[in-house]
Amino acid sequence: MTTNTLHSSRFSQLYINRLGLWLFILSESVIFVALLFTRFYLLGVERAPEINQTIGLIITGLLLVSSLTAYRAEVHIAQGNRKAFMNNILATILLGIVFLIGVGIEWSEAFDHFPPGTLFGTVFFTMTGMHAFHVLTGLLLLGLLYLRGTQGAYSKNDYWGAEATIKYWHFVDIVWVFFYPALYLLS
Amino acid sequence: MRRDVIYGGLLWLVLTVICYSLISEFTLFPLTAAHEAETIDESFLFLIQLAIPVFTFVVSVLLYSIFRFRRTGEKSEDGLHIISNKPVTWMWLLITSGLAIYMIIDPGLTGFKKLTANKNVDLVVQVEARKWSWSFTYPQQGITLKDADELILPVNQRILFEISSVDIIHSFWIPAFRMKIDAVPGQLTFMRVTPNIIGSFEDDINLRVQCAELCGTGHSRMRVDLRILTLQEFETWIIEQTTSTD
Amino acid sequence: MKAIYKGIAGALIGFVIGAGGLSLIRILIGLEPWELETGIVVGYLFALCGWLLGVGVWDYWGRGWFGLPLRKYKLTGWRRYFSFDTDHKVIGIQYLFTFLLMMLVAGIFAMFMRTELMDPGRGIMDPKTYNKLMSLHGMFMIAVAITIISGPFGNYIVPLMIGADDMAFPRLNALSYWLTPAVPILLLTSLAFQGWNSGWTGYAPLSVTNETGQVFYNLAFMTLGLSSIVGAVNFLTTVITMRAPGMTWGRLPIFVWSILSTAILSLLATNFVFMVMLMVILDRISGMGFFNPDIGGNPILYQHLFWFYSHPAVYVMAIPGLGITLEVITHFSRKPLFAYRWAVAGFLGIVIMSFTVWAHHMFTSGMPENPLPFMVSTELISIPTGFVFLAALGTIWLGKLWLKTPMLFGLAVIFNFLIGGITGIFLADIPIDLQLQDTFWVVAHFHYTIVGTQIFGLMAAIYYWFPKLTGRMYNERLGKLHFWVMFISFNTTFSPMFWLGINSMNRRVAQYLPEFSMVNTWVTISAFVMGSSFLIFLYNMIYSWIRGSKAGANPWNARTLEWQTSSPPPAHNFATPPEIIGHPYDYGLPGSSHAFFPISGSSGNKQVKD
Amino acid sequence: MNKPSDKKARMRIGWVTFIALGVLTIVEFFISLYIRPSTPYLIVTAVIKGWLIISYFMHIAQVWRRDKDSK
Repeated sequence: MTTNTLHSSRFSQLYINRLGLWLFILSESVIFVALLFTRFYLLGVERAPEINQTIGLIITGLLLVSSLTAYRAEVHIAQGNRKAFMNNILATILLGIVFLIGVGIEWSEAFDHFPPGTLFGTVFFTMTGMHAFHVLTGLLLLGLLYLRGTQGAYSKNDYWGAEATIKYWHFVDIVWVFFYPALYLLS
Repeated sequence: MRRDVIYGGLLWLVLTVICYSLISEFTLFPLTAAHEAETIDESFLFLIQLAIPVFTFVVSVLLYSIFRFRRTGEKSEDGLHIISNKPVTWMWLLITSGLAIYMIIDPGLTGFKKLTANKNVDLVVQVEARKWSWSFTYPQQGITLKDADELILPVNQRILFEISSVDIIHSFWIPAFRMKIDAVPGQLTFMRVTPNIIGSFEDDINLRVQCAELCGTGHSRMRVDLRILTLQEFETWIIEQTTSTD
Repeated sequence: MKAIYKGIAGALIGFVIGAGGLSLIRILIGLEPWELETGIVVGYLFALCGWLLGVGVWDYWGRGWFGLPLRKYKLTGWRRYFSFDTDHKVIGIQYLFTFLLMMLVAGIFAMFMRTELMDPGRGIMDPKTYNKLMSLHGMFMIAVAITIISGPFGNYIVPLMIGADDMAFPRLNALSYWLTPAVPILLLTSLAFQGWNSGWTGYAPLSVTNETGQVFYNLAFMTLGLSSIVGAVNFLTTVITMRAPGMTWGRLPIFVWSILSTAILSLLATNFVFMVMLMVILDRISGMGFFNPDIGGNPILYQHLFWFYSHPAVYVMAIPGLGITLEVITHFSRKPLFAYRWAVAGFLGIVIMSFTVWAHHMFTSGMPENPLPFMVSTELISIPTGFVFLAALGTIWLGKLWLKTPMLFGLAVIFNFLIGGITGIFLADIPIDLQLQDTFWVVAHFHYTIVGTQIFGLMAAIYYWFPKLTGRMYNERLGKLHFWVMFISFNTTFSPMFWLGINSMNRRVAQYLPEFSMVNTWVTISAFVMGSSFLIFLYNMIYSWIRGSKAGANPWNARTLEWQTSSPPPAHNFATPPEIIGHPYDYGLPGSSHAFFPISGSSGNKQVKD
Repeated sequence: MNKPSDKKARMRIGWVTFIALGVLTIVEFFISLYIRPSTPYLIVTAVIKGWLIISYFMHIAQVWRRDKDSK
């Protein structure tokens, strides 16, 4: 995040950055805990039977694959293999975009079955919306990463920006790991 | 050092005695009009009695230290190098935990049990709150008072209030009963109480129904009088109501 | 000032982009082009981003995201305080001024409220205006209370105390400050949209059904939350990683521990309130129904989520005040902090337990959940709180009390917090709470804990560190005068409220029964005296800052690190990085030292004068 | 840390984690189809999946392995 030089710390800047990022992720996860709490408080373990299982499974798979490509990107840049890094980032971005399109299709269907004016709709749209918003910010960050990559930034000794973005992307995936069963599978 | 403990202890004793005599001198609580209210006042008084020694202890340590250990003049001088004191800290832990647990059990759990134990009901009153008025329904007698200006209750009857709201959250509070419960839209809340005196708002301001949850512009005036009648008077009143509505 | 102009321009452009883009989308999908509250929310989101980018995020930071060279401005003097400066000392001063100003404004609101309450009927305003004013006072003061110690002194003092040259993330630090001006601006702008009347708690469904001004409250709370999360990440990382060599956890000054505890609470709880505020906004603008009982929503849900943040937030307010109190009491008793480990355990115990007590605000809410566990946990939290009293009382006992103004404020905190704590026990007891909830007892209780602990602690901090911040000494005589006026009038203002509470005067009312008018008149007069005591304070601060005598590096002869450097400290805090060799509070131990400053290149150690 | 064999091992970790996550997702799906009540099982699988991502994709262990870089 920041690259100031510090002379009084016994820790490397990389370590400090990592700790800060983890704390931020911890704090951010609270939003999703609150949403899960809301979901169970209002609905118990009920779910709408009309929910589209096929789309749910497909977008879950997409996000999972994107996590793998993100992971591969990080391994490649740690080895200094920039070309493979860029390709994997690009794949991650594309998968993320397809995920968002999938959510869009799911939303347009959900509007017919349980619009935001119903209880399940309220919970469903807020949870998927909050998650999609994080996917969107993740995509913007990945886009920036790609842009900086084309400018020749990041090497095997200095790829904190890539590492942070990829960690954030994994975090978004974890959220979906909990949201997917909470919205689609519970009964 | 031992002398300081003795003098400090004496100060504590004196302050405690003063405080106890003060609370026995004054009427602490306003009018009570229900059995439950007496239970609550008992817990209240008991907690005050428990709190007094704690309060006077801290105050006497503060006062004694300020007067006895103050530095005079500007000369810099350090106190004793006391980092901690095992017996004192463990005693402190023991006493504070003991007090806390005692408080949980005695006025807390027992008081709660006393309030909720009796589930018998003689009379049901449905209370409906709206911005900014109260409506009362006596379902057994078939009487509804919309936007009432008075709540009428019989004495020595166990009453169950079923409270609901049509718009936002209000709170049904009768100070002389020492109880309140929110009126929440979309659900029913309950309050059980047995009035034990006869009286009305003109006799004492605590005999009133007051909204206690901020509900907008009319919140401060969302209030109706309470009148507690004898059972005969109450039945007469019921008959009057049923005949007048026919 | 240029940064602020750019920030305002950025905010305006952002608003136009956000609101305009929204209108465009609405036209494209065939809706009315403009809907007030949606426009405000989306426009504000972009305006906030524009403001931050304009004020300095773009020049100092954002350009790097696109591979452009950063722009750094070398400003000097007062101009630094109006810019996106990353020096933690500048940010501390910025926080201090912003929030003192907010406190002043909120205090004026309180004076208006008390004037209205002089009269049982209609006084100077109608109930509607009163409700808005009361809500404004509440939310302003909550924002102040959450930030006013950890913002200014956490930023200024903590890096000094742990021997670091700055915070771990200086730019994030500046970001967390520059988020905060949006809070008072939003809250005051709400007045242009009929204000909001749901108090600082903003309970749904009132907050879903009332005027548009409500949205500004929700947005302000979210912005404040964002700022405190960013701050918390920064504090935690700083304290964990930036401690000077030898500064073990056991040697950390107690004030640092209190800020650390606060940061943990902010980090883990704040996003609950962020989410619940968002839910209210969604209910209002998009027809969702979290709190709408007609479709199965539940108003109680609001209270659960809200208090899951807001009760820990109470400790976010109180713990730094207690930390300062212990710090000041130790230095002015010239005696080691008694039972240091217990005090630390007290803070951490409060942190852990504060996540288990939230529903004690809801004993009368009609919640279906069993209230008893919350009564138990609330009464149990008095045990770790008691450790703080143990530390304070153990420290002053047998000490050499130097009764300067900071010490007086510190001792007053003990007294006030004692009353606040004991009266809280009554509220934790369910049967008694059935009577006291929503009465003036609650008002008195939380003013004793927040004002009596935190604002008195703040005053102790300001007087204590004034020489460090300014290099000059305040006027002791005026300081003591301020203390006595404030302490006495504070108690005469709030202690009668306990009587009002027992005698059934409920809170948040503009009009009340005439039986309470005499006590209320007395309270109002006391409140005015208390308010005017701040004039003494302001005069003392301003005059001493300009004309005060030079204070020197260590006027209190204190041992902690911030006093071992010049006043005010140089750009990187210490001429040479310190090494920690002893406990910060070893008063009365001959030959002991907290830190020494090895001179680089030479083997000799320069002993710090103790 | 940057040896080629190291790279192979890290890639393998990535694939194994990915496959494990995929399998668990399928398992979740079938739990929801055939087992009532499914909630406790789903919580367990979700927690396992989350833990897999945190520890193998995000390397949480780095936080408590304080490697000071020698500069």
